[in-house]
Amino acid sequence: MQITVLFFAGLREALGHTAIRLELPPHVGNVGALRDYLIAQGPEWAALGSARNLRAAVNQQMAGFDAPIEADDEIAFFPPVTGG
Amino acid sequence: MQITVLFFAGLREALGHTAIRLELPPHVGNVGALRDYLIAQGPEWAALGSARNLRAAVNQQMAGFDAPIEADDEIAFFPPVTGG
Amino acid sequence: METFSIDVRAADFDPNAEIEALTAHNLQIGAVASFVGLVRADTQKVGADETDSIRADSVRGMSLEHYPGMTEKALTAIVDEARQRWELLGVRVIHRIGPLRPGERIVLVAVASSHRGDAFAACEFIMDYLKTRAPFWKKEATAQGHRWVDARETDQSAAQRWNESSKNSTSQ
Amino acid sequence: METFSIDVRAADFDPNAEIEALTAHNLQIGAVASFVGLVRADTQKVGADETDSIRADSVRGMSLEHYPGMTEKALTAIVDEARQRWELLGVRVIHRIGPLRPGERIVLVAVASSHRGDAFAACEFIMDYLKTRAPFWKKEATAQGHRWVDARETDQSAAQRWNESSKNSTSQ
Repeated sequence: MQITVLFFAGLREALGHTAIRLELPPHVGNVGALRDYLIAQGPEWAALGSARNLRAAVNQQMAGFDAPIEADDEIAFFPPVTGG
Repeated sequence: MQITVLFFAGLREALGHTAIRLELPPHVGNVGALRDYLIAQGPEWAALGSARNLRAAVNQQMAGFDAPIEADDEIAFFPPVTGG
Repeated sequence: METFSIDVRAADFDPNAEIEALTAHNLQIGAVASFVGLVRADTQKVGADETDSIRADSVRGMSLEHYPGMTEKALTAIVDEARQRWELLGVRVIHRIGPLRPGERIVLVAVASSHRGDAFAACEFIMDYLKTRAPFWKKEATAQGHRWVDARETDQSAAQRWNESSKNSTSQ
Repeated sequence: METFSIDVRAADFDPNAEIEALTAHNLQIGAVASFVGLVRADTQKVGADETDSIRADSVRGMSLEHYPGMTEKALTAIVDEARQRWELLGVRVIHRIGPLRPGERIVLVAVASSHRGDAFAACEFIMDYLKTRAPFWKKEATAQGHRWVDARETDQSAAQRWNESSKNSTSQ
């Protein structure tokens, strides 16, 4: 299935990507598995593994790593927020 | 000794006095005794006795009825405050 | 420059101008918590419905009496106590006296600090203490005549909790 | 009229105008609590002395990144939760994005209510949740270059306490 993955702030800079469109293998069923899948794609994804307190959102809602992923979902990874 | 006594808000209106200058007998040594002394002066002071939650200040500081009174003190009686 | 000042006056105030004066030239300030109290027309509706109709005895105006001299001492003491409890970079308190119409501003408390926790706590503390310790009295004008506003028990308990929790609420 | 609105934008805001729009034509409003967050130049002094000299790596500017779409959803959800917890008559939240200089305003939270207890609690709640749930990220510019601001543990604990105390803090 196709999904969109977004990256923000320091993680975005470290990866060099703002957004990617991805064809996801069937076994990648949740946010944590997506992170592991990306890290396994090569050293250019290492920042996803080394990020302290990595946070995620599914369809623009804060989500845990056990949150399921469905086709056409918009997944985002980012550091803890620092607004206000 | 001479003291000044001030009245505020509803109590001021009920008594018809804003301030009085008073020669205090020696046995009237604190705020509570001053209130009782005034009430004993006649029915025109009854509002001091019937006031709910009467508050007092000595020299512009909130004070309890056991606060001592000295010569030239400024004593004030008033209802609970309602500013803000 | 740190500024801590109070003002008791009949004239209205401009919250922006007061806050900007408080924060001018101090780049350590990261947080400004402020409170503005307004004259309400009424506290209760006619019925249980949600219409905006107000009671026949709704407030048409208000007059604020105070104890000149003591008022300023009391407000200054409240601000001083707030400065002892929290790390503050500026405080401005303005309280109006005299006649006021519904919708008009009564009071401003603005508190500047490096962090929002201190600013919020001090601002609410000052309001709670002002409500119970500063010698102001409100008299409302209604169609039925004038009435002195009764003190509220909730204001007493709001002030009381600062003795209980003390510094615990300063989480940052 | 009750107004509950959020705005995410680069442009500065006028706190007075926002608050007046919030309170206009609603004579039930007796309390407006507001918070303004500013860009600080620095969080630490050179030494323990009280001079105003600031560190060589003091902040010269800041840039705010956000997650368009999610930001608005997150802020709206936070305001909705505040409305469920307290009796509110209006809320205005503005958060700026893009480059900002020291001393500039970053965020406004203004809350109108009949009583100050609700206004204060909701204003602080919205700030605490915004700090931990709204997708904004700050990048500081210093003489040594740029750095992403680290999240603070104190912000997490400030947000956490609203789950513990729940409605207890609504004393009035």
